Amino acid sequence: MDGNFISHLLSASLPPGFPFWGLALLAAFLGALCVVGFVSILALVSVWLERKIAGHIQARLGPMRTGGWHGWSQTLADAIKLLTKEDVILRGADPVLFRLAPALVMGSALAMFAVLPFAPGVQFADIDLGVYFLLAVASLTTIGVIMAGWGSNNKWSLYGAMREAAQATSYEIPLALSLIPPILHFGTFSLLSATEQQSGWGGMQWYIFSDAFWVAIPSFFLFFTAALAENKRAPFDLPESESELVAGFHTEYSGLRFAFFFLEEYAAMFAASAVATAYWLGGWNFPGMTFLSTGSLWLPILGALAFLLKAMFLVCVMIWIRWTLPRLRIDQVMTLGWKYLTPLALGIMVAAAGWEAWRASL
Amino acid sequence: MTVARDACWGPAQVHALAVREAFEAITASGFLVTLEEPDLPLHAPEGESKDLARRRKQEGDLSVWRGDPYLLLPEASQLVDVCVSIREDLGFSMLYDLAGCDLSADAANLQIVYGFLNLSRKQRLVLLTEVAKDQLHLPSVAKVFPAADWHEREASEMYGLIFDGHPDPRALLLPEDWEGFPLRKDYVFPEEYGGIPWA
Amino acid sequence: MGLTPSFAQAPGSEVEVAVPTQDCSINMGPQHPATHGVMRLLLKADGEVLTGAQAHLGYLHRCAEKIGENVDWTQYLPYTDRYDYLSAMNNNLGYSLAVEKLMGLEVPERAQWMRVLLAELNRIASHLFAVGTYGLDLGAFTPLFYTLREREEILDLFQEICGARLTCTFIRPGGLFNDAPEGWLEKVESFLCRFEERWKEYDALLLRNKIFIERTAGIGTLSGNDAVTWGVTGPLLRASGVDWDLRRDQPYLVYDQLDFEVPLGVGRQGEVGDCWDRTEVRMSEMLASLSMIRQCLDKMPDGAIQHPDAGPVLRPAPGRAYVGVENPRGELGHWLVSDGTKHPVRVRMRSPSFCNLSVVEHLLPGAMLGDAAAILGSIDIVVGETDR
Amino acid sequence: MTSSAFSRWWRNLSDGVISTARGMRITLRTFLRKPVTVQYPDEKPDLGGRYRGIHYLEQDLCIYCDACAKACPVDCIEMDATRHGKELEWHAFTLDYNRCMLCELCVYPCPKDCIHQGEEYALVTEDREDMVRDLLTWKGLTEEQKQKVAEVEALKAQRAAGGGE
Repeated sequence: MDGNFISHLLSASLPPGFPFWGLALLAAFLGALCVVGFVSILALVSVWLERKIAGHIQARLGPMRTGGWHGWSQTLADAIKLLTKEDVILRGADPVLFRLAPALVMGSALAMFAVLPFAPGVQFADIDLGVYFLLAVASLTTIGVIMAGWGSNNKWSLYGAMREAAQATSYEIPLALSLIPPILHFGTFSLLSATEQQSGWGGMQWYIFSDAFWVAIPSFFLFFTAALAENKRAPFDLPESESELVAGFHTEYSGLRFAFFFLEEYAAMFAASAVATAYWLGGWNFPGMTFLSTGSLWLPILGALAFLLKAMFLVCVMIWIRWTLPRLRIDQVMTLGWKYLTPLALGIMVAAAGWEAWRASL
Repeated sequence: MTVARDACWGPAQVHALAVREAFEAITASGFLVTLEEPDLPLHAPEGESKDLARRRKQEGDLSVWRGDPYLLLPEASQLVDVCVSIREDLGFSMLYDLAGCDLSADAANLQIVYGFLNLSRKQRLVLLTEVAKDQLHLPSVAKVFPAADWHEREASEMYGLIFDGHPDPRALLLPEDWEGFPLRKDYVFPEEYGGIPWA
Repeated sequence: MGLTPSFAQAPGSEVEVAVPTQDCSINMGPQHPATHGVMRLLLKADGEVLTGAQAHLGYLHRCAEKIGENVDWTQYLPYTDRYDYLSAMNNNLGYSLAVEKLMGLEVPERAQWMRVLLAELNRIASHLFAVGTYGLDLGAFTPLFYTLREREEILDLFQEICGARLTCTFIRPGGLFNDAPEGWLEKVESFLCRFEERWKEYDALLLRNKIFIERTAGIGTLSGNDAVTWGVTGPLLRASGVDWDLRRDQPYLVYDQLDFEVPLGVGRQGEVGDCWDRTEVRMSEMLASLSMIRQCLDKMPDGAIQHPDAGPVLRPAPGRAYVGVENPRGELGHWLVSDGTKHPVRVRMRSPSFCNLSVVEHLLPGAMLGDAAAILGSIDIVVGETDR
Repeated sequence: MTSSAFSRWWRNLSDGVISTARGMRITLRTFLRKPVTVQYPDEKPDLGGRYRGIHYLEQDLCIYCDACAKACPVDCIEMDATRHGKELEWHAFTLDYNRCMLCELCVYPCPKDCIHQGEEYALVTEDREDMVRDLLTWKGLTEEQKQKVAEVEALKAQRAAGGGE
C-alpha cells in the first residue's frame, strides 16, 4: 500500500490503536470518493472543453451564457438537468439489464483511475500488473454497453450493442499489442515504475524521446487510434452513430442513467490518454523537475499538473479528430482493425522486441 | 418558324416539331391518336387573351386554348402499346411526368397527361388520354417506364384512378384509410379524420 | 481491396449456415436524423446488410396542388417557396415562367438576367446545404457549419434584396417584385471572391477525405440507363454520366447566352454514378454557378424589371402549359391548366425530389445499414417537395 | 500478398493519414480564426431596409379599400370601419399571424401605399390569440375627424334645411 497517499495520511492522523482492516476500509472508501469526485469534475471540464473546441472549430462560439465567462458552468447546469429528469424505463425493456448497464459502465470507468499514477505518491493503488488491470477493466465497458443495447428492447440499440461488441473485441488486440513496446522497454507492467524510469535527462527521458523512439512513435499512434475505437470516439463512434442508429445503445436512456454513459465516455477518454501519457509521454515528469528537492511539496503538485496537462492535451486531440472526420462504416472499422492496425502492431512489437534484445546484449 | 431566339420560357418550336413528328410516326404504326395544337400562338396579340377569357366564360367551353401542342389518345386501352412505341421507336427514354387532371366537376372525363423526354434529340412529347369518371380503369405503364410507379400511385389516390397491372397499388401520400379523392373538383373536404375534427 | 471488403458471402458458397436467422425489419423514420425531414423507410436487414426497403411518404403532404386550385395565380406564389424550401428562388422562377408562358409574356431583359443571377445564387446555397448535410449523414459535423457559414451570406444577400431569407416570394409572373438595391450587385461580386477560397476548404475537408471516399465511392451506384428509366434528373442524372442539363439543352431565360460547363460523374473514386460522384457533381456545379453569376454581373443590362401587362391579378388565356426548369435537385416542372379565370384549374408540379427518391427502394437492397444514410443523403431530397 | 496488393494497402494507409492531417489542419485554422456567429440578443443583426417583418399601417392614409385583404393568399387580413362621408371610423384592422406567411403580397396592391412590413420579427407569445394583431393606432374617430364629421353633418343639415325651404 505504499503508493496510496490516503492511507499514509490516515495512518498519521488516526489513533495508534486503530485496527488495520478499518484503516484499509476507510482508505478505500475515501479513495473511491476522491476518484468519483475527480472523475465527475474531469468529465464536466472535458464536456465543456469539447463544446468550446467544437464550437470554435465550426466557426461559432459554443456555450457562452451559463455562468458568465464563456459558459463555464454549462455542463454543470446540464448535469443538474440530467439529475432531475424523469428516469424512464420502457415497459418492454429488461429491467435488470437496463438498470445494471450504466452502473457497470460507470464502475469500470472509475476502476481504471485506481492505477493511474498522477504524481509522485499520488496513486490509489500500484498494482504490479497495472496495465493488465486497466485492459481488463476497460473491456467491462463493452459488456455494459451490450447489456444496455439488449436490455433497451430497441432495434437501434441492439445494433449499437452488436457493433460495440464487434468493434471493442477487435480493437482490444491492437490496443494490447501496441502497449508491448513500452512494456518491453521499461520491463514492467506497472505504470508507476514505467513513469519513474522516464525521469532521466532532467525529466525529459520520455519513451518517445528515448533511443527506441522509432518504435515508440508508431506504437503511440497505434495505441491512440485503437484507444479512439475502444472508447467509441469518432471516427469509430459506430455504437452510437447518430445519423444511422439514432443514438445507438443509449437511445432509450434518460436522466441519470444517460448521464452515466455520457460521463463514462469522457472518463474513459481521459484514462486512455493517461495511459498514453504514463507510458509514452513521461507521465508526471516535466523538464526542470530536477531543480526541486525530492521531498518538496511542489513536486507532486507540479507533477500532477504536468500529468493532467499532457493527458488533457491528448483528450483535446481526440476532440479535434472527432470534429474533423466522417464516420467509418462498421465493416471498414473491422477491416481497419484486423487488416491494418493488427499487422502493424505485430510488426512494431517484433521490431521493439528485436531492438530491446539487441540493446540488452550490448 | 422565323423567330430567331426562343422565348424566355424555353424552346417552344422544338417542342411543336417533336409533337408533329411523333404524331406522324405513331399514326404510321397504326395507333389512333389526334394531334392537338393550340388555337392561339404563344405570342398572342395584346388584349386577345382577355377577349378569350370573356368568350370562354360566356360560352363555358374549353375549345379555345393556348399552350403546348400535345397528342390525344382517345382509347386508353392502347396506352401500353403506344408507350412502348414511344420508347422503342421514337426514342423517348424518360417519362418525366404523369399526372391526372380534372377540368371541372361537370366534366365526364378525367384527363391523364404523360410527358416524355428524348434526351438525345432534346425533345419533349406530351400524350393525353381520358377516362370516364364512372369507369376509371386504365392500364399501368409502370412496366414500360418504371418512373410511372410512384406517379401512378399518386394519381390513383388523388383521382381514384385504377391503374390495372400496377405492381404496388398502395396509397403513397395519403393515409391508407383516407376517404375521397382530393384533387377531384367535386371533392368535399371532410369534417373529421379518424375522429379528429377539423379545427 | 481498399477498406471496403467483399462482405457479400452469397448463400450457396462453401459456408453453410447452421443457425436459422430471421431478417430484421427496422423502421427508419418518420423521425430519424438521416431522413432529412419526416420520411419513413421500412428497411429489412440481414445483420448489417439490407435486403429490402420500402418508402412511406406523405408525412409532409400539404395539398399544395389542391391549394393551387383555390387561390389565384399570384397568390400561389408564396406556396411555391414552400415545396423545396431550400431553393425558393428557383421554385418561384419555375412557376413564374409557366404562368408567363400561359400569358404569352416575355419579361424585360434586365429581369431575365436578374432571375438567372438569383436562381444561380440559390443553387449555390442549396448545394452548400446538400453537401454539408451529406457530411452530417456520414458523421462529419464540421463541414455542415462551414457550408452554412457561406449559405448564410447568400441568405443575407436575399434578405437585402427581397426582405426574406428562405421563403423569398421574389420572382413573380411578369418579372421581379423589386429591383436590386444600391450596391447589391457589388456585394454579390465580393461574396463570389470569398466563396472560391472557401470552396477549396470543403473540398479538402470532406470530398478528399479518405474516410469520406471509402464511405461513398462505389456505394449506391445508379447506372445512366437506370437513371433515365426511373425519371431521375438533376445532379443525380449527371452523376450517372448522362449529359443532360435543361439550362443548356432546353435553355430558358438567358442561359443560352451564358458559357458554362455541365459537370458529369466520371467515377474518379469508384464507379460512375456512385454517391461520391453525386457529391462531386454538386460541388462542381457550385463553381459552374459561380462563373454564371460572374457573367450575369458583367452583362447585366439596365431597364425595367417588370412587364407592364402583369398586374396584381393575372388572367392567363385558357390553355395548358408546361415549363421545366433546372432546379438544384433536378427538373422542376409546372404543368398549369387555365380556363381564363383568375384561378388556376390545375397546378401540377413535377417535383425533382419525388422522382429522384423513387430510386431509393432499388438502391438500398444489398447496401449496409450505414449506407442507408449515405445513399439517402446523396439523393438529396427535400421532403417538402417529395410530399408537396 | 502480391506487391500490388501491398502497395494498395500502403496507399490506403498513407491516404488515410495524409487526408486526416489535411482535414485537421483546416479545422485548426478555423479554430484559430474569429467565429462568425454573433450573440443574438446582445448583437442585433442588420436586417436591411426591405425586411419583411410584422406589418404596420399608416392609418391616416388607409381608405378601407380591402385590396390587401383580397390579395392575401391565406385570408389573414380583416378590416372593419364605418364611413362617415369621407372620414373613416375604424373598428378593427386585424392580421392573423397564425396564418400570415409574410409574403408581402398585401403590400403591393395597396393604392395608397399605407401597409408596410417593418423590422420587428419576434412573434413570441404564450397564447395563440395574441397572434391576431390589430394594426390600428387609434379606434373610432379622432377629435379632428369628429370635428370634420360634425362640420359635414352641419353642412348637410344646413343644405337639407336650405333644400327644404
